[in-house]
Amino acid sequence: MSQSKQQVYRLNTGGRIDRSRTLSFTFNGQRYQGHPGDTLASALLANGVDIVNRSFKYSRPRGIVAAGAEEPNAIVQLGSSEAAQVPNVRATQQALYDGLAASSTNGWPNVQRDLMGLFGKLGGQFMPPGFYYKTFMAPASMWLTYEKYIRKAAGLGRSPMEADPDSYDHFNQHCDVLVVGAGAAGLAAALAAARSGARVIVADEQEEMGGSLLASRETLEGKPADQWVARVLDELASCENVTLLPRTTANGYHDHNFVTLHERRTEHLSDTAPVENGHRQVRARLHRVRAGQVILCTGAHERPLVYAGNDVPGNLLAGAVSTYIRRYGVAPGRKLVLSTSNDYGYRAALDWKESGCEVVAIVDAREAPKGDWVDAARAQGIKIITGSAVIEAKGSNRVTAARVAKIDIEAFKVSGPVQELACDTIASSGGYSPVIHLASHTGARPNWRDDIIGFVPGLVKGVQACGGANGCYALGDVLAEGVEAGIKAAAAMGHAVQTVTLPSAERLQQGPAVALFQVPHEKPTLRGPKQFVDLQNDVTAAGIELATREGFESIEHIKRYTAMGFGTDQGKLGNINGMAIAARCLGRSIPEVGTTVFRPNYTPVTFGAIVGRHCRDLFDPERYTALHQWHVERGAEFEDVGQWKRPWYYPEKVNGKTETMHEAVARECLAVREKVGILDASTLGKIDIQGPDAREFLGRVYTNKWEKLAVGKCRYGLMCKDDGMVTDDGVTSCLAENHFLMTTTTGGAAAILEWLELWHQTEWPELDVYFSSVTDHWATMTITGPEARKLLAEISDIDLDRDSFKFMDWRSGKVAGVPARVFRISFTGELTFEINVQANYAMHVWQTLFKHGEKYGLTPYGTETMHVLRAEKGFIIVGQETDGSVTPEDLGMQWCVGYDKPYSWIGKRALTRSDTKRENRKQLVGLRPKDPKVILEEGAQIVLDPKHAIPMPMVGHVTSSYYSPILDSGFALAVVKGGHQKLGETVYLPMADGQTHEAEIVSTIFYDPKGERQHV
Amino acid sequence: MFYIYCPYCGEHREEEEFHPKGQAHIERPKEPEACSDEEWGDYLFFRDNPRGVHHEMWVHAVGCRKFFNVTRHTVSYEILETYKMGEQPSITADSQSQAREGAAVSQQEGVRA
Amino acid sequence: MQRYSGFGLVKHALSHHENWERQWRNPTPKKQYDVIIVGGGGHGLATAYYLAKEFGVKNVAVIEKGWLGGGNTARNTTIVRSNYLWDESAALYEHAMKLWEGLSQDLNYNVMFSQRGVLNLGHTLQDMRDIQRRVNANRLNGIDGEVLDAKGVQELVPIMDCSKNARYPVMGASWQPRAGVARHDAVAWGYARGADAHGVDILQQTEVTGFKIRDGQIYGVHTNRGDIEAKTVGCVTAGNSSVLAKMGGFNLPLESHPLQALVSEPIKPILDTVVMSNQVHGYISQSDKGDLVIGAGIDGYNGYGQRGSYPTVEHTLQAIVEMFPIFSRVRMNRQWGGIVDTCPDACPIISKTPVKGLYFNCGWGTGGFKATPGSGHVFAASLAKGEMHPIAEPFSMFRFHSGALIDEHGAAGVAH
Amino acid sequence: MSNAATFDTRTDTAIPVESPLAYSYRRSGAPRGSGYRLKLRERAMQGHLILRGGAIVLDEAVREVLGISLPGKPQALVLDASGERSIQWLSPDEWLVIVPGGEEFPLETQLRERLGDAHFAISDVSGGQTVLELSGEAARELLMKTVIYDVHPSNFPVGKGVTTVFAKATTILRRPSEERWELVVRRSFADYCYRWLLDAGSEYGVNVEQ
Repeated sequence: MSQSKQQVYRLNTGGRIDRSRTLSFTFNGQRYQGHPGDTLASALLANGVDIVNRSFKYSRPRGIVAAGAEEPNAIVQLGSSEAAQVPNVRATQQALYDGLAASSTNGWPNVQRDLMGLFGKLGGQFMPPGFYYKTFMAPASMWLTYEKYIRKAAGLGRSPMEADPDSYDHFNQHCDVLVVGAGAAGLAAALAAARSGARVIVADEQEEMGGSLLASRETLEGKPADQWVARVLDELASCENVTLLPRTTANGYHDHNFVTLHERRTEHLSDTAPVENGHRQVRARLHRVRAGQVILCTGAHERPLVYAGNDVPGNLLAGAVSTYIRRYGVAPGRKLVLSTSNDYGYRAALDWKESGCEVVAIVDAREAPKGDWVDAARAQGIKIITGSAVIEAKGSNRVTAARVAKIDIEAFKVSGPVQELACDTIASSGGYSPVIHLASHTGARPNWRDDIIGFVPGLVKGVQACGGANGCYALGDVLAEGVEAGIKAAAAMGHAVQTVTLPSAERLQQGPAVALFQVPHEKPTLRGPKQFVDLQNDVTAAGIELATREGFESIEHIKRYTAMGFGTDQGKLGNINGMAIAARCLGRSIPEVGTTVFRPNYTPVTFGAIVGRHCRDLFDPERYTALHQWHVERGAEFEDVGQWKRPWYYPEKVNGKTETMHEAVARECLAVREKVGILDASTLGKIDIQGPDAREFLGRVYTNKWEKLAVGKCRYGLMCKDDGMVTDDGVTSCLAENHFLMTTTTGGAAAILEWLELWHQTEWPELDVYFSSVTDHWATMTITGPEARKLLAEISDIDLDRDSFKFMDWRSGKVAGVPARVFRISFTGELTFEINVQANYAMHVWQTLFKHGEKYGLTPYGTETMHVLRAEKGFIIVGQETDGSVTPEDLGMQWCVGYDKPYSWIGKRALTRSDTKRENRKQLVGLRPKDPKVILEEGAQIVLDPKHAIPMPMVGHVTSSYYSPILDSGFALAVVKGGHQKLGETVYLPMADGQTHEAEIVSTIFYDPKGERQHV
Repeated sequence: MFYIYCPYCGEHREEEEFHPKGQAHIERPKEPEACSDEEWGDYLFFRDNPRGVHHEMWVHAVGCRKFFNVTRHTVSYEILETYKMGEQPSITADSQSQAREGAAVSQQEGVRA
Repeated sequence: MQRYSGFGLVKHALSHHENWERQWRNPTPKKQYDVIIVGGGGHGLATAYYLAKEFGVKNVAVIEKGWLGGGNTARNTTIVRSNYLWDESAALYEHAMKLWEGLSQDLNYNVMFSQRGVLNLGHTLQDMRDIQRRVNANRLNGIDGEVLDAKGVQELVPIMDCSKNARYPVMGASWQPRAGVARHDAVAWGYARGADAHGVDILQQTEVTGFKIRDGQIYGVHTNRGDIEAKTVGCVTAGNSSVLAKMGGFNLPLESHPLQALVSEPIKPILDTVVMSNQVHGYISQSDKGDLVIGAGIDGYNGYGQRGSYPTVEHTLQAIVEMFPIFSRVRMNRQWGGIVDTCPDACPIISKTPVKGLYFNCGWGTGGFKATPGSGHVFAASLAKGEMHPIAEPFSMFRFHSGALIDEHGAAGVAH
Repeated sequence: MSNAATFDTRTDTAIPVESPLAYSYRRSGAPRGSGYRLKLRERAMQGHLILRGGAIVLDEAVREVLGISLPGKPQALVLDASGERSIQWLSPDEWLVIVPGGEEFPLETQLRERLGDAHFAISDVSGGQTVLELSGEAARELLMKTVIYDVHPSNFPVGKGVTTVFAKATTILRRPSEERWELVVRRSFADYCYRWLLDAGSEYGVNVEQ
């Protein structure tokens, strides 16, 4: 198979890519080719693309460093159209697909010729950590201007400017055993657990399961390790009790073994989800997993060494070099120098050599390395320079040479002459850091282990870590740990385990590693060339040293002062090195300096995936009454009340013009006052209360008295909390001696039912009473106005005579042929019947009312008109006239307070506290604007002296204010300090437009003060 | 996210089915009128709010609608026990510190074990 | 104290940054101080700073059990505003706002107070009534602000969905131009450096394990580094206030709850203002680094674990994507939690206690950061004089006995 | 007979009724077709009663009147031989009875007579909720997207029913037979639930039987 010419670094053989197919993609507008099986990163490397980005602070050229989630540099913008843009995609985790379009996130005018880089070069030394705390302070007024330019320079990719065409969803998963990571440890654990019959989920973040075994030079049972992987995956896939989730990252470990898995279902196919069977696929799925047991097999991240110029493109992790060669068939250079502190790093040199490229030298920090891989390197004739390290990489856009010298780790100095080795690639290995992120999400502190030079996870109950995640690296041991963990987890869930025979792994001899983090340079750290610790955030060893000099001694301070670990890689590469450097500067040990805390997410998660289906039309339920269709067809505007959609008003077309709200409401109000209106009141909460102690219970939760309410009667009730503040109100009817129907406010329905249960279950279990919600069972239609009786009489068999069916009575009978309970209560002050029928009949009854109502001028009205009409009568709305700081007495509703009830009902005691009996409390009053044309603003503040300087003493505010069509004037309800004693006084309302309105304090009842109309 | 054993349903359920309702075992004074303002304020507002073992009330709101009590550690979030309304906890801060000395390990209700 | 300036920076660069001084000392505790502040967060450090600088009390120790600024100071979403409803809270937060406006210069430390404005959205008629009530009150209290309609909101934030298609369409907003964000860590560090320069001893890694009380009067504290004496002790320990109060032998009307926040990956500038919504329940701003900084609500249970439950994060992001559908493909980087001590009326406690000489400043709930300078200033004044500063007076813990609560729930129902 | 009011809210069949999904069908349609892996059907207009009381008080009466024994164990659902009538445990003192439409009032009356002065409560909620029946090979997956409760057969055998979270609403989820799941949803949330199920189920293909 001939190679595409551009793929200069592509090897002819090897790797898990399909060379028979070619994929075309663009990067920064340039067209390239790759193969199925490539990541974007491997394809870029194959094409010899050295610079993938510019660093954000110093604008230095940056290349690919790693091959996985720890990659700090190769952060790209993806997307071939505006809506498909994805910011900050890690090229090492993005599978290549045909047509992929990516670009660098920084660099101006482009990454190759970047002008900001010049600024970084010149200005770099003026930007130590925290420099912005020390500058840009003068003049104070300029900060927003300075900041504008700081903001422009920051940020990585960009947000799309169009709405997302894709959809996302959630799976609520439950399992006995969740295995995170399907490398050697994970597969072994999963196999053991699966054979026990336990419900197992295996999640792995990569395109293929198998982890490091997919590119390992080690064998299992004498065969390439990936053969074992394939066999195990076959078996797992055939188990009904096992769910395999590739391309799925465990991003958050939460309390009680709740784990979020982010499954990327289509991102390897295209930038928007493809359509299948006429349905656009789900782009990503979040699995919300509740696991009995969790096994973390998340492996380990290799630590780079920190040396001067370690950010120049061509510096890679040793393990990444191996991965690119063995898994992707790419040797990302020609001449390699390896700098290592341990045996594992040697594999990169061996792989490099075997791929046919030149290994210039292995530079080993140890004086006398020995082990099988060291021997293999020697046998291959590779030059090994011991007791030394690469102290500096030369080159600007690509490595040109490595400066190598003897070093004294203990004394932190270069101890021998420097030699310069020409090369284009430097691989480094400082050992491994177990991936402990998930385990620390719930606050478990990791533990430092000197023997492995790394932190291992601190674990809570129900979680195990094994393999690399547990600091165990020898393949045979890893497999054994995995099986053991799988058996233990399954057993904990009550599943007995079948035998699992482990494949035989090679036993390799390895020499001990040396703890090397920052490599000394000839110059002191503050004076030498930059040694990068956190590549994404441009944090250097000098920066950390400076921070410690300035008194930032805790690792959390150092992180925050330097921004180390705050990038999108969350310091996966740099944090341990940074801690080690801080420890060196402070003369402490690494565990003394402390660990940083990892937080979810392990890798970034698309907002959309977290949102799932809870967006657009499904963001929040819309609750409808049984009459919703009618309202829609009638052209109603709706008001959101809690989750309910309630008709707000019904604009009509008059002379071809649609009424404004003001016009519609005026018409609706007059219809009620003069003829008859109808309101869909179905949303009111309704609670069925039964039991011999129901009446006693009502007496305790309502402020007023209930002992004498007779069957067939209704009563208004007010509810307080035990702090004496009004919380709900409504009418409760006595259906039978032991049976009541309570109504609540629309918004309060659920809370009040829970409130009643709370008191019954916790304080008064001895009371025999039950509560059930019947809100949705009944549809409630309120017909109100002088013609209401005539209208109802036409379609009801109930005796509506004013003397037999009195105000505050209820009766049952038929309305429009449907069994109905009719309540003669009024929220408008007019003659009113509230018709309740089973909701399935509501539409029939409503339409029948209209059939008969036309001649009476039956007019549907919405919540706005309802509010005007009730305000004309001085009826309160809980939540509008009250705000949690208002007592029944403040409302002037002493008539609704049973001061002498035997039981100290909820709220009573609080009414006599020193503040609640204070005289000057804000009290509900009516306000009549001096100019009747003025409609005061709701929320307008009330003052007594409008000429007072700011701050002006305020004595209250307008709670409700409307134009009253029947009075042809504005009117308002308000709370005013000591208002009940101020009737007739004038108050002032200074407004934003400079006007000050005058109003007189009046009674809250503006219309029909004697209340005659509701009794007719 | 918690996994809470509802003592009435006899099962562990997801936290989303429950609502926390504050400190458990707060009793309304039997004779409110005999309380001073201070006593009444204490009942209404003042709470233990411990850092450690805490007894709190929850309601299985999307479920059996029953209120019940939970003994939970407010730092580790480990649920030590759940018990019905009207019952007393078997694990308290005192018993926990004694148990720790005796190296006893309590059962965690939050994780099926 | 080494003064900071652009010129100084150049000078230091030329000497390879080898001559920067420590920003604060690491002193050995003295046996006795005039005032001890327990808690080295923003509020505590601000208290110490103003005590030493403005009220002449220089023999002061700040005792911090961990690292300074490591609690909620380091974990909040940095919003600063003063448009509170009630006179009492408006006075307190506006007092803070005025101090914010000169803080960088006062401290010679750039706290990056960025007055990019805060929008509080209204989605229902009641929201709009509340907004009008609050803005009217603010205006008469001398606090800037205006009521915007949906069109006005759209003009300010073109990327927000202000259409009628939204589940809860935006009806309008309150807009406080002077409000904004600040750099949280810098606030703690700037106050620490300033306090230290005025002679305050900042004692990190020092944990108070008890109070020394005799005849109802405090005279010192026990710590893991020995006893330290002082006749005036101010506790400013946010989430841990109840634990400290217990040591003093009393309870507080507090519950400590987890409050979560999260950030996206850094993206190019796209959102200039701070946007908050009660109804859909989320708030968002963009940091100078490019992260979208997003606040979630508090979890309903008590928790000192500095983490909350996942559904809270889900609900918050649902709200954000509801308001900003274009952010669906932006990715969430990190989440974290703080411990907020919440009062039943959503207002703080700045108060004397049943123990003479022992003062508490706590109960800030979700709103503490924005008050930092004001809180520190009035608390310092109170500690110095032994009498509560008039702005602090209404925030006594004893209001929960009298019933004189200052209920900000209506105006501040969303965590922020 | 307890001192409570009873009220037959049904009337003759000539009067038109609208099920809770009536609006939803008009608004969102009712997809039909072949190749679907999900079947959705509203079982509307049944009789729903909430039964409150102690198990000991209610058990005998229920058995006598309804011919099924009151499930005493949490989460239990029992059906009569025809599968038309069921009782489900909702809480230690609360059960949901679902019977063919029209039977609920006679049933309530008989139970009240049988229970006499005992302390109990019966509430008719027939108009307030409806049953969505879900079947098809993808039913369980759809439920995993929808409810937070574990619907794996090992945890959710036939004869179980729970009250749990449905997206942002609540539901009573029951499994009356191997193939069928039932979601009891409140009337005012029914449209939301319906739209959710159509949306979440679209990748499997949904067939709505009206």
